[in-house]
Amino acid sequence: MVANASTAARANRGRGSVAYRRAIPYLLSLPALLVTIGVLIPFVTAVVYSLQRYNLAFPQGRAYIWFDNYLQLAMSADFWHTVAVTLIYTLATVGVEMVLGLAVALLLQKRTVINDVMSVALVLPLMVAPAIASLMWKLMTNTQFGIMNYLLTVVGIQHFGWATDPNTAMFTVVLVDVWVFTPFFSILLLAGLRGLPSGPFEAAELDGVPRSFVFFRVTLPMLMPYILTAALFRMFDSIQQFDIPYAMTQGGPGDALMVFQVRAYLEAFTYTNLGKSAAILMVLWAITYFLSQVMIKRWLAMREKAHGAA
Amino acid sequence: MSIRSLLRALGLLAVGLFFLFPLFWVLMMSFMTNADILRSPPSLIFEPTVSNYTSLLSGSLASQVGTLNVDYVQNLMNSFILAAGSVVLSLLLAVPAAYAFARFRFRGGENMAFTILSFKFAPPLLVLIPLLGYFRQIGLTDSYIGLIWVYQLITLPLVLWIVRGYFEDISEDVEYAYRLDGHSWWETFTRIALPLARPGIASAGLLAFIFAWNNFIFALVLGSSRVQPVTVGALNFVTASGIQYGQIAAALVLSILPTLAVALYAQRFLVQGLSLGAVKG
Amino acid sequence: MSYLQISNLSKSLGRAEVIRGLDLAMDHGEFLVVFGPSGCGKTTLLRLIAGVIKADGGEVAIAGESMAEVEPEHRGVAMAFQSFALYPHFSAFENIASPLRADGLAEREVKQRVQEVAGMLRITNVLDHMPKELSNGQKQRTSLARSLIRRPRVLLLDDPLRNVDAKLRYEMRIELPEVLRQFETTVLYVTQDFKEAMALGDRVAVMLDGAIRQVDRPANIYRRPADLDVARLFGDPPMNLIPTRPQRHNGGGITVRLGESVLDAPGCPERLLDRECVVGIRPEDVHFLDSREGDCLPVRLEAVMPLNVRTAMLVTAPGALELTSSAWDIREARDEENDTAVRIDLNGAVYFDPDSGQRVQ
Amino acid sequence: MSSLSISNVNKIFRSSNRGQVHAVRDLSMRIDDGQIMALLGSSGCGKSSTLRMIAGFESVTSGEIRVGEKLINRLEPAARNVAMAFEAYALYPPLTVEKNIAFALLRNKESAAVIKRKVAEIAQRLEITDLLQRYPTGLSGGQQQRVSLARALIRPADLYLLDEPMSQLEPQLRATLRGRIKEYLVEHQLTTVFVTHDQTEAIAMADRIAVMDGGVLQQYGTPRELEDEPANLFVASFIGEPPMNLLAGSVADSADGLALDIHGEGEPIRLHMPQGVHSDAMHRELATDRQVTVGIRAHRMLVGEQPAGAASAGDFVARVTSNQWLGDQSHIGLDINGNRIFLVTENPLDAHTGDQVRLHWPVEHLHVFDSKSTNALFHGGVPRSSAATRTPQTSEALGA
Repeated sequence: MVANASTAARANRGRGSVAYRRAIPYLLSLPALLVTIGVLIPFVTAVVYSLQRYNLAFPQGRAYIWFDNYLQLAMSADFWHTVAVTLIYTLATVGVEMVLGLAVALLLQKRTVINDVMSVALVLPLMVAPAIASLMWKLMTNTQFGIMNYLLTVVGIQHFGWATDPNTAMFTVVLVDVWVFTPFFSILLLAGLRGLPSGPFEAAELDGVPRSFVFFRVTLPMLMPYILTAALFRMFDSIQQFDIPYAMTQGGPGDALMVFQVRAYLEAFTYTNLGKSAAILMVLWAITYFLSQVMIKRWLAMREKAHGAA
Repeated sequence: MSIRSLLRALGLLAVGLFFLFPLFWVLMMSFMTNADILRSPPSLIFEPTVSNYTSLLSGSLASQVGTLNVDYVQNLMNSFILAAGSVVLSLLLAVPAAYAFARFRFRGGENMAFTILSFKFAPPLLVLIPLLGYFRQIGLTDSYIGLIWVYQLITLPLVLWIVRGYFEDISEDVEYAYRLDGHSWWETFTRIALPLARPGIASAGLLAFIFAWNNFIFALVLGSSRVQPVTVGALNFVTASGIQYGQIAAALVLSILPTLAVALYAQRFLVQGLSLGAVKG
Repeated sequence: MSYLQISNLSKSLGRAEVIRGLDLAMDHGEFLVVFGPSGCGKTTLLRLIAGVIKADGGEVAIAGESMAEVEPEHRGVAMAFQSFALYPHFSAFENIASPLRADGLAEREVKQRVQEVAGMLRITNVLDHMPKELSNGQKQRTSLARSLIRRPRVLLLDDPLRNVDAKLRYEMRIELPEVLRQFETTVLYVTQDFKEAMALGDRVAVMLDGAIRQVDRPANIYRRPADLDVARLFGDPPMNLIPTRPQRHNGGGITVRLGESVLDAPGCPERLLDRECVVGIRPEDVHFLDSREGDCLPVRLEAVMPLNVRTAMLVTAPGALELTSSAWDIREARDEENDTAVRIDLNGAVYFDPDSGQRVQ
Repeated sequence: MSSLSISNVNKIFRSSNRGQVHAVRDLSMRIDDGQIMALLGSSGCGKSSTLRMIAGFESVTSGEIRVGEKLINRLEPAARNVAMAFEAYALYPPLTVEKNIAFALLRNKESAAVIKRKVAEIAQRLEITDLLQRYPTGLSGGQQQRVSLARALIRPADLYLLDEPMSQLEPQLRATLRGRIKEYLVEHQLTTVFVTHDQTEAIAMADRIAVMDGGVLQQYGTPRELEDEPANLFVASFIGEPPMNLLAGSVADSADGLALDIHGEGEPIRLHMPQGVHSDAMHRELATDRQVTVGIRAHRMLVGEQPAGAASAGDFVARVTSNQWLGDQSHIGLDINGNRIFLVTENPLDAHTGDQVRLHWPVEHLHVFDSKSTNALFHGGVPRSSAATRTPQTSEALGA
């Protein structure tokens, strides 16, 4: 029997038109795209706002002033203050979290009962909403009854103003950011450390190579992709951070914590100056878009390298 | 006990205290009366009381300024509806799309994936402020649908990212075999790819739920007080004058309990999702 | 008209050109083995025939009908994967029954046919197990049962014995042809092990760098490889390939200089006289001797390499001539001191053009 | 260089989910200075755990490991003066191949010129000279493994441990490189222990082979001893390709001496053991009618007319089930009363499926095992030495 009934029957059950088969991937991904494409409309609107003098308080004054908003920003000291504050915030948080995260990962690398329990417990701060974390730390650093002040007095530091004092406000919000997001680093780096092949380290141990040499010449270079990935991710978040500074002091005291998004929020909702707010946001978007280009291109290259070879 | 292991123990202690003490302290405060809180020096010995929780849940809070009506339970419900709603929508939309990007090398694929992913990195306010205008015109500010749709900006790229990585880890041979058995590509997707990717979909869903629950700025800008989640609710609650500190602590505890529970329950999925999402890209 | 016709097939994955203008034809019911080193594109070829990936150029035709626009599930082609590719969340029974489920057969008939094919492959006792509970041998047989149950027009086997332990591999080499004979299907079997190719194939196609170098009966390929690459690949230990220049002295037969000794070369084609060429001598044609009497080539023993029944000897003859000799079942251990020699039999020798690498008739 | 002796070593892994795993059971063996030993067995037989215990990456639950006279159980890996080539190639990605190989020498502060010469020599032998300036990540599996081997062999050490040293090498290279590596080890008199699952590699490289299964040492001896006098059914079927033919049978008394019946479908096949060939020991051992397993290797059976002189235990007819010519040998499947056996001959056999062939089983190549204890009883008519290998070997019996 050359080809029995079932194979012959199936052979001509209709091929399914060619067009239908090529359309499958588009059919599968179109719904997701349609939903997210919808976001383009407000995006374009924001671009339009940034080119207009548009203040809800003087609706009749609304007109296209093209790049005046941007020029005014360039000349305004407040804007550069915002850039400075955001830069300090970003570099401080990402820097501290990278070092602390690596230290925690190294501490927890060996598989012991304590380490396993700790690596579960250390995920918890990351699960707390940044806004809620701010409110928690606000309670704890309350000058009147906060536990933190009490601990400081024990150590001998009196009258530490925390978020109420312009000099220490930045320290406080960075502390909250570090508290919430360091676990993000330690989880990734722990996964990285445990993913490294054990061979080189056993060989080094056998060759009697000093620990520090192994760490700097072998472990760190092999961990670099994980560190860079996590750092880029965190940089995105910190540069656009809003929840922590806003929930803590709404950008205060004075304009000590006036990061990009908080200023844009206040421009739009307190001073109802939508034009200026949109301009500020466009500048921030330009920075993040540039960063996202770098990051995603590096990823696609890395993944291509991993999946490239058939 | 060599020096190295002593240092290691001290390090563990310091790290443990720094990350866990705040959670412990706020939990303690939530069972303290105002008097206990204001006592200085603050001490751990106190007569625990559940009054903060009962008054919070009953909705009427006794404070120096008389009873304040704050519907915190409604905020908790809103958080749940918004988070769960946006996760379900994201899974329905992103999982098939992730399969398309993972399995079909089609021209549009790469840059379509790229456009969706880049939305994740746009500053939220840039989109929210103009949206507020449109939402007011079509009356979406007072509804869950509007917010759930906007939340897709957070949850959809996340699910897409993680689930795509997971689909790529499934060996293509298994799917080829099922096709060669005579099943259509749809049957292969539903009966082979999806069941095998279930752990990946679970971790993506959990992570999306947590990110949605913890979001603050979306609802702050677009949501009316009726639909505001617990993050915005907590801020208003704290800034309302005259509220007892114990009650604030209780509100904070209630707002983080669900995500902590999820973390402890599905820790393995979470870590998997996070490391897969970030590292694999 | 051949049953499976592959003409000028080409496919590149990423930037690498994996299949380069490949041609292959098979008659109905034939058992053809494609032999090639890892990375020569064998698995990609199978996937192109199965239709799970699309070719860049060229065409695959089954029973005279082009498969260009035919989806895998409509081609009547089945494949057993080297990685077994069993459905981890289905029992062995369901794995095997999957093709019949696709045809929508009644449960009674599904059960009967699964029992039948499982009986043939002696895995009826593990049908209710999940794949991870099966041994490699059982996984391999389940994968085979799945691909055989729907009586495919063409059966593709991707190195099925690779992940199976040695003992079972020998048994399967005998059993597989017997089982397949009962299905009258056309089989394309891919492997990296030339012994399997010779044992199983009615015909063998040697594949290298994405193209077919030679298609012939296994014994012919072994005796008369088409080019230097096939000669190096097809045989363990590999064929001795020695550059030389055939001469003819005062009207006698053609002779060849190997190292410092001159030997008669009866099979050497006239065309190669006084020209550089490479002579190919199978190690079993280099007979290993214990003593140095008679016409033989004294050699120094470099290394002894036991290969199950045979033993290969690496020897060097005067003039830095390195040779591999293969002896049948050497009893006593050899050591370097005692004097050893070899007698080279050039009757079966083959000659290659050093530039094109092609064998000269 | 120095000898290595392992006495009554056990390894028990305590893992939370799987409870206790007794990976190595009461292992005792010894190799002299400059000898090469292979730990041979399939995955999970305890060979890697043994190697890692010698290197110091796994603790020894009980028993002693000595290099020369020095007890090394408790020493840190670095203090054992042991060099190791890893299966998952433990190269330092940030360093070039040359620096990787020279790594250990840097520690002993040898002069740069000496180091360069040594690296060049080992690189030439392992055909990796052109890879010296490249980085490990860009190399193929086979190349990485050769670099890892070079790095271990170049280092002066008391003992060299190689973990599956050839598993990734390209097939064509494997035969020649095996010869070269053995040459290097013998030339420098390096005491070496290597782990492999490939019996051909063990037979080709090792002076002594330890066959392991389920953590237990099945047999420890030279390749010749393993092939001709396998200690039990496991070793008999594990060593030799194709595996030894093993047929269930039983003992029966017959008029002129002893006979073994091979069971199968229909009439059992009777093998006659001529009285003269066997000592009375075999008679005594076998006469108690025990179930035995009769073994004969595939290339030991003779086909066609019975050659004069070779005392034949049996002379009977078999049906051909398959006949495959492999270029330098032919593999023939046979059926004798329902039992499937394998025949290997040097020249092609002109017989087709279904034909009958005459078979002779020379007594000198016959192996008889006790089916119950699986221990060997007789090899070619000579009783297996009484010290059954199941029980741990006493120290004197080692490597005498």
